[in-house]
Amino acid sequence: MTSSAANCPVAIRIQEDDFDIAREIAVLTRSRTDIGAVVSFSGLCRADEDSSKIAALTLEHYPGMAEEEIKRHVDEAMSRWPLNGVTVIHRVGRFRPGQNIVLVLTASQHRRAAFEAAEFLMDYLKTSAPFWKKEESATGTGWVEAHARDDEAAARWTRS
Amino acid sequence: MTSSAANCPVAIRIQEDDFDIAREIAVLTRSRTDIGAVVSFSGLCRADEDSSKIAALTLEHYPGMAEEEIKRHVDEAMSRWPLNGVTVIHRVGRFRPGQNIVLVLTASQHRRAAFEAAEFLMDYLKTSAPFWKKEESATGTGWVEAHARDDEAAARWTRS
Amino acid sequence: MKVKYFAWVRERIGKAEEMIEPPATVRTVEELIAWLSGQNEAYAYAFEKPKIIRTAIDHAHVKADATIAGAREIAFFPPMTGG
Amino acid sequence: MKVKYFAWVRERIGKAEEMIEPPATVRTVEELIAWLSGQNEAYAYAFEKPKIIRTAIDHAHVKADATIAGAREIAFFPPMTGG
Repeated sequence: MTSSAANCPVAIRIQEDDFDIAREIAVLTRSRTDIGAVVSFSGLCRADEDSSKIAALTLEHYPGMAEEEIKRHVDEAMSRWPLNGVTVIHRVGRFRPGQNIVLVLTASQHRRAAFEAAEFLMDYLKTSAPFWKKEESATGTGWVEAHARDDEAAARWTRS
Repeated sequence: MTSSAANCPVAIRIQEDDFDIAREIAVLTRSRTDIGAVVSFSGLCRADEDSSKIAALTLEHYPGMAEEEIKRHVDEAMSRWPLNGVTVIHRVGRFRPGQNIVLVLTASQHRRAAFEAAEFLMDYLKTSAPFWKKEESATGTGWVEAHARDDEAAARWTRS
Repeated sequence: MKVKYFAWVRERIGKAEEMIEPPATVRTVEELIAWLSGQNEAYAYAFEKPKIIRTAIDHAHVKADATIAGAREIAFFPPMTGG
Repeated sequence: MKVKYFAWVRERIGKAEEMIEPPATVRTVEELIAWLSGQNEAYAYAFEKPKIIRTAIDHAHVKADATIAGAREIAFFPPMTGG
């Protein structure tokens, strides 16, 4: 899913393949001289999720809704901050500790907008985008439970 | 300048050469399974600094003090957030719009620590690390003035 | 209408999607959950704690009191854990 | 002691560093700035607004009332604009 508005190209992809952060940043910034700040967030599979040892994580998503939900939040981010580009890539499938899961890239003239928009998007990806993690450990497999801290993180962005 | 403490490798470099974000992230995360979040900030030379058109920027620094000042703030960040790795690269020399100037990378188990530490380091690089920018425009050359907004950004992190 | 299930809701019900025809008295999401729960043990297990089940109608999050009239696709799933 | 100048402070004074020997009555950073300003027009121009000049002693930021006793290297520069 790609779109463009107000000089802010948007790319949203859900894929099994890994991503290349340098390539994604190059796509966002090439031939442009109005971008002063690029923030990237990459989320990786860890071996230790809340004290249990993880052998692998499997990511499931709701095709169609996942892309649309991310798009809604990217649009919301673009309405809040003066952004010059946004890329969101969420991988699905089975991952080993150390592997990439998610990438959020934001570009802006100034760093504060890029930082805040990236954090906003990650907080909403965690709590609102239809993805679910199942973890495999020595004691079996189970679905990861949602964290109250993620709801609290997303609630920071609610406009009163 | 490299060091390591509490499983948090630190690399601080001041150089003329460009940096490769993907390579720097790979160095920080390879062979590790305890990192869940990597935030990168890259700062680029823009063509429009406060409405005047920039042809080039020249970055000057205070060798010795610059590295030490960055190290002090990296140590401060490590005492505030549970970090698993920090890389700071600041380029010096003459830059055209679109070129990279600075890179801050932070790695942590969770995203909030990585985001906050990266933003903290950037705010202090802007206001406290001994670097100065001279800009060339159609009307001549001049030293960039410090922004009050940068002092305010850094002041957010002052502990009362 | 089409109904989809994800994560452990899917696993408990034992299917990813199906077509259903609830009676006209079932008007809201919570009424649909109650009606599905009455189908058999598998649905009852999936919806045993209806308050934690999240619902989307036509790809948009909705609350338990949302009307299902006109919905083409309704999805039930646990709280999201992506990112 | 060694003194270093950066950015427009360096350009106005016309040199990047020098060795100086201020009299014993010059004890603080602000006294040193005042003494340097009296050397000639170039120094007076560089330090014409002493409040905006930043100072580091042995690579650490210090305030205008800091003592210069024991300093090996003192640097004067405008507010930083890196990052």
